[in-house]
Amino acid sequence: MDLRLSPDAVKFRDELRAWLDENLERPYTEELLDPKHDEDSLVEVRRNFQRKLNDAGYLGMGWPTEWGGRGATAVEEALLRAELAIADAPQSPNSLGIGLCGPALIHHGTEEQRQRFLPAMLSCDEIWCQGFSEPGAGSDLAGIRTRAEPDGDDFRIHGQKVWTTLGPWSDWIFVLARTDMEDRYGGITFFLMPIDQPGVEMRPLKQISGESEFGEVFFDNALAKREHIVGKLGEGWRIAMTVLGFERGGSTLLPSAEYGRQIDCLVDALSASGEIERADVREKVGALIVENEVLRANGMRTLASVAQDLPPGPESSIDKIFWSEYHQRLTDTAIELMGPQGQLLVTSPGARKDVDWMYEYLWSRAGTIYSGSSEIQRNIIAKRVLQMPTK
Amino acid sequence: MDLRLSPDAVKFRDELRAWLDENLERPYTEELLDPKHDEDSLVEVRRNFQRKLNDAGYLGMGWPTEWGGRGATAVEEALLRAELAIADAPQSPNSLGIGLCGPALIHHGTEEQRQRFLPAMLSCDEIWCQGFSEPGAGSDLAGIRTRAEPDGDDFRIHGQKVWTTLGPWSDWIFVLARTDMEDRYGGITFFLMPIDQPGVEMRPLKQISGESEFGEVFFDNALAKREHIVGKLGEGWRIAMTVLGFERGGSTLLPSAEYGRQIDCLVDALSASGEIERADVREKVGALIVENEVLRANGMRTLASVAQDLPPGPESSIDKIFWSEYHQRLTDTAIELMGPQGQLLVTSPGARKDVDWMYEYLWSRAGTIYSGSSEIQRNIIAKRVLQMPTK
Amino acid sequence: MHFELNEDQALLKSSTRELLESESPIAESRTVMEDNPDGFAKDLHAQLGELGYLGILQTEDAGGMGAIAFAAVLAEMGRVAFPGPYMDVAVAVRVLEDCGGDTAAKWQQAAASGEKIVVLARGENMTNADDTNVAATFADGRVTGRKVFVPFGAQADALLVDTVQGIALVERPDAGWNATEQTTLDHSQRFAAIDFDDAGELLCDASKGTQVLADAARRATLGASAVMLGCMESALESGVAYTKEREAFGAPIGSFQGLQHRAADMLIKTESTRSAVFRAAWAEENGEPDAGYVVSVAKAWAGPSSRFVCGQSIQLLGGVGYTWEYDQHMWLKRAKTFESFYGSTRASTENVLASSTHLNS
Amino acid sequence: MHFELNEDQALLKSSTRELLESESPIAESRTVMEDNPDGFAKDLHAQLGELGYLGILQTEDAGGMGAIAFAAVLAEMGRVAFPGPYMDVAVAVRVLEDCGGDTAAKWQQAAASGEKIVVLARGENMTNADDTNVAATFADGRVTGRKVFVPFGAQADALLVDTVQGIALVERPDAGWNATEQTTLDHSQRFAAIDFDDAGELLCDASKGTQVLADAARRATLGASAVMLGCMESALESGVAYTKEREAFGAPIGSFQGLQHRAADMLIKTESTRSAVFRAAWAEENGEPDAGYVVSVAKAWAGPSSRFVCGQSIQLLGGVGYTWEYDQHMWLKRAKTFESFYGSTRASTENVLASSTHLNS
Repeated sequence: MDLRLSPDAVKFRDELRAWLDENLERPYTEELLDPKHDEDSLVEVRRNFQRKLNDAGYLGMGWPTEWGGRGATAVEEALLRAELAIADAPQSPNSLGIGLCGPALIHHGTEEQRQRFLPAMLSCDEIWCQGFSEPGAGSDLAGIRTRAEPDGDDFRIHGQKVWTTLGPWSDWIFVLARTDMEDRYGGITFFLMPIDQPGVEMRPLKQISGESEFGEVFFDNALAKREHIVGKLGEGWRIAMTVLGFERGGSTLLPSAEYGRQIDCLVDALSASGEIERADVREKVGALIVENEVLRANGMRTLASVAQDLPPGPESSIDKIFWSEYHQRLTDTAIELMGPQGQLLVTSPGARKDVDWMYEYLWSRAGTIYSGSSEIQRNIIAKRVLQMPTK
Repeated sequence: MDLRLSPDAVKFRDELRAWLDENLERPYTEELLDPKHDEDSLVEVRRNFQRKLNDAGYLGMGWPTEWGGRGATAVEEALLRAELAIADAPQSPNSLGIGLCGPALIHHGTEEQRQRFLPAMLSCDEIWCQGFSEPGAGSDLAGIRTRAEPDGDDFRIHGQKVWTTLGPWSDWIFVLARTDMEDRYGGITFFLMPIDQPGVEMRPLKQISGESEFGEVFFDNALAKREHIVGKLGEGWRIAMTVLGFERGGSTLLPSAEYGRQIDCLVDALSASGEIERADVREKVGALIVENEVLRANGMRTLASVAQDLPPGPESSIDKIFWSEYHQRLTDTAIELMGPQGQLLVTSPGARKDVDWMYEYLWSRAGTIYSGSSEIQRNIIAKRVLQMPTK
Repeated sequence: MHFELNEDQALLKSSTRELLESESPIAESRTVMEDNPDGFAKDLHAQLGELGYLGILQTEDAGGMGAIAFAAVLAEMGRVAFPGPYMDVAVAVRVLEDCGGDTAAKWQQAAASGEKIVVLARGENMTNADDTNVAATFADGRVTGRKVFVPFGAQADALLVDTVQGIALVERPDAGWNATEQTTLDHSQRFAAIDFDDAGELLCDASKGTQVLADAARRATLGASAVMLGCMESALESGVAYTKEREAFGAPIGSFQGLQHRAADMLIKTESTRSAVFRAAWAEENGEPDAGYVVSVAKAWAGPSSRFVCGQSIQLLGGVGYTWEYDQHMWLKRAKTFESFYGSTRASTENVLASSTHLNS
Repeated sequence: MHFELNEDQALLKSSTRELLESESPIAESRTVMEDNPDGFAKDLHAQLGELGYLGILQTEDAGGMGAIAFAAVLAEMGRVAFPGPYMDVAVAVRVLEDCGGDTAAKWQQAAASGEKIVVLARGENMTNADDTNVAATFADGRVTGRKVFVPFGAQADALLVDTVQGIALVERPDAGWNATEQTTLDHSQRFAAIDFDDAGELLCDASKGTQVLADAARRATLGASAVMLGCMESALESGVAYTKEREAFGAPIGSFQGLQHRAADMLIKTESTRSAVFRAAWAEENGEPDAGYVVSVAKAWAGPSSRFVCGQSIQLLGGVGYTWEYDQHMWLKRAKTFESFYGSTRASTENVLASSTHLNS
């Protein structure tokens, strides 16, 4: 066992911290609270910070250097995300492009596609959104029904996608669509499509938080050019699975870092009110910290396994269930402990200004649903890990 | 709504309390701790107290008076059981006889059977055990495989029964056995059998508490006489279901009364140690009380429904899941709060002597398994109450 | 013993459901929340007054219908996440009656009829809703101090202010309240912090006021528990209904045992809450000595239980459960907000422990 | 970064499993519990000494193998609910080394070799195992006082007694200890209350002793967490194995989603405990500044988690899970008892909170 960071990793983290001290003007929650901002200008804040990160070499961590990436290790990527969360830095508006579409192009795209798309992705000149999930398919990605009909050399797309992050601000979308209605896995193709064209309609989808970070997109005879197919026809499922697998290491330290920051802010609030002196409050906060440290330990273990290039074990389903369900408990308990003040919207006078607790509380309800619901993850554990029988 | 006890019920309860003051020599837990006792003499303590109850007219509460019962209301029966629990009175060694077999005879037996069996049941001269559950059938009573083969006018029984309460001290057993292997429900017959005969072997089955209150019984060509069949051939399933339904009202107030006593004893222990002053301890004890009061409210509601002769609703599955899972939380938390002392066997020097916490802790693990496991009860709720679809 | 509503109460319950279904179904609750600056429909509030709903907690002689009716009505309102100060006004009406005197009587009539909005202004602690210490004072005909999280305080025509000297009535000044909106998770539940330096009138002194306010708090605790019960009912019903329609992996998702057992747990919590709430309502209505105890039991139980049921209702729906368009969030937000007010889970649990002297049944 | 055991540790783990499978499988643990008046097999304890297991926590120079090896061995022991004072003696051996001096060295050798049983006698509070206040004294060559819940105290050849003056060694008097057996849920874990009025020798003074005992307590906390991990492993494995064989309603019960999701939860708890325990073991072994913090995290987590997993293992088996014959109760009892000792869940949680100064990673 060795859980210590390598000297290189420590150096990387220390440089990053110094860079953040210098370059992050203020926490994103403060940006949110600045009355000068609206939804559009907040996206610009995020875009601008992404450009700064890119200029400093902190973007496309896993991409090869020839494409503007850093060729960084999984540990470095994990540290980057954790430190950004601790600093409450603006989140990238292009994370799905860089995390999923970029790797798809690097591994499966043509030279032309790479040259055309990768630089503008990193620089955030073009924002990408994801067209994987569908309203009818839920957690079953192979069940998608969006179809691509041949139109000369090209294709015409018909269907609907949901959970489209930052759709209204996106320029391009990468889409899984059926080029064969019969072949469940082999009939899916990976397309790149511009959003500003006839037949593509982006609709903001209001979430329970009242925001519309996610949207829906409707395709009605939208054009997908043959030159914008990634890989071959029918390879879309395989490519999607591969690039989703690349995500394995980078997020290992993120949840515990993010929740750790939230716990810190909770402790601040309870110290200010004096409630932290009560034994019952201490016990509840202590239990939250314990659970977050176990989450961190799980993350360290997964990261170690990625760093060693070990084959994936049960950890991705365990980690997903753990962080998503824990975040519900954390926000639920935090709000309860903060009393009436804890109920206030972050914009309300008298509210704590360091965490948008109401948003976090509501957002935590999505965590157990997207990217494979808790139910699906438990099925995976029971069947693949514990090898329990099917009827 | 009216949750107040009727004047008659209040009178019944007050008389009962006065009678208990007079006639219960000491709590059963004290009997348990008396070194003069062994397993046999403890059964005698229980038998003797049952005789006292019977002499005072507190046994066979729901039986008609012509058979020595009281013809009492469901409310009175529920009050009796609750008061006995609060007083920590010795439990009847014949409760399944009186609760299940007696009603079966009264409603479905012959005059000869009633005269032969009912008086000795109430007087506890003959102890009865139940032969319903089987190792292979679990929660599925219609799945029993013990078979009754014709032998002249009579039958020969082959098979095995489990969860046989007080088997080693019993004189008679009432048994469900198959007289028809094909007819799932209509092939089951209700037999009465003496235990002291060739072909009946009682084996104590050691439980995780180290005790053997339950046993197994093996039938190998044991004789079941035709005159000891209750009802007709093939009516066993229907009779069993009917008498199990009689149980509906009597136990409604029992769990909350019993657990209420346990909570009282917990509060005593925590008051003695001073731990009750801690806010975290208070919060946990308070939550235990809240939950027990909700259990009590559920019980009152069920009892009110029985008292009104309303058709059964979802309450029996709800109540079963609630009390059994709550008892696990209660004992788990109580032991934790009592610290090292809470870990002591009741017989150990320095242990609290009012509750046998270790026994209760372990016994609580059985509650979610017997009489229809928590899983079965949830299936029932989902299917019968919520009418959720089957695949 | 019987647990069912009596004929009058059952009729009230069904007519309330009809009224809300026609005048204010949950879609309307959403519209009010989004578009109505007051956070409630004034017309409908006035209608509730005309129909006698606002006077429900008054003594029988004054036209009240009792705590069981109150709980039954509020459970119906919870079902549609009904927005507005109904409960707060109903409680205040009874406080006015309990205070007595001409001014109180005048306002009692105005509030019960729905003409005027009158609510209590009690808490002063931003981080503890159960803190009953007050610093606000009444002196020389003026009320001074600061109250926080006054429900629909900004919309009120008069406030019943808990002061060191007793309960004082303050009418809205011509210039309006010196109010700061306090927006919570449940957007339709309006709160305000209000700074007082206004003319007022003492309705009853502190020695009497303490009991009057304790009674009011107990009734509000009961009412909030009933609202949460209603939220749970709807969340359970609509969640389960969805699982019967929605298909995945070739079968309705409601046929999967994982969701079936979850739904069973939701039913257990919901029905147990019903038992606890109506046991408490019965005790309150009949002046049972343990009314405070069983009311606190109901609230301490309803809080976490309603969060569970309403949260799991979102989970049953999956992705669409997370959208504004579906109703699940309305119930979750109401439940979560109500848990912290009108007797928090912690305060209710403490009250249970404090009132339990070895729990003899 | 890597999380796997190194070659030596992995070899130790597999040879420990082989040793226990051949010499002391769980059936043997049951036999010892039922029939052995000492509660453990002395021969096997001596064998553990010969094989170097008892000296595992000594410094490397003295032949120790480190905290990771210690945790790996104890997890194996947890798997078979291994009875006996192994962990307590291993911790005491290190205390003797840390105290230093001739007497300590002599006893260190005797305890590490398995010839003598030496354990710590610390607690004096019947209702709080984490109370470190001591009243026992050492004066004029005698130790007086009362210690409770001394693990295998009645079986010990010498006790290391925490006194106001420091750590004193008391050899078993010729007349035997003045001991009262304290029988707990876990029958195989023997405890005794011991009254001292015996000749003793001070091994180290209080100023040094405080640190030595704090180190010992931390190691015992780690060890207990590892034992609980082992219990969970076995409870999960045997519970899931049963669901694959047992049929009901025409299918193996393991095919029902309700049990599948339960088993998944058991796996999550078990694997998370593994992460926490070995993270803590690594920190302890490497003298990381946060070792006390992460050790407490592991224990605070392992307690409730092991109760859940071991309890649900009984539930997976149904009726037979409630019988003495099946092994499930062995793990549940060990886990439940260990939760209250060697740093209770509460004390561990408090320690986590106290050591967490805003948790910078």
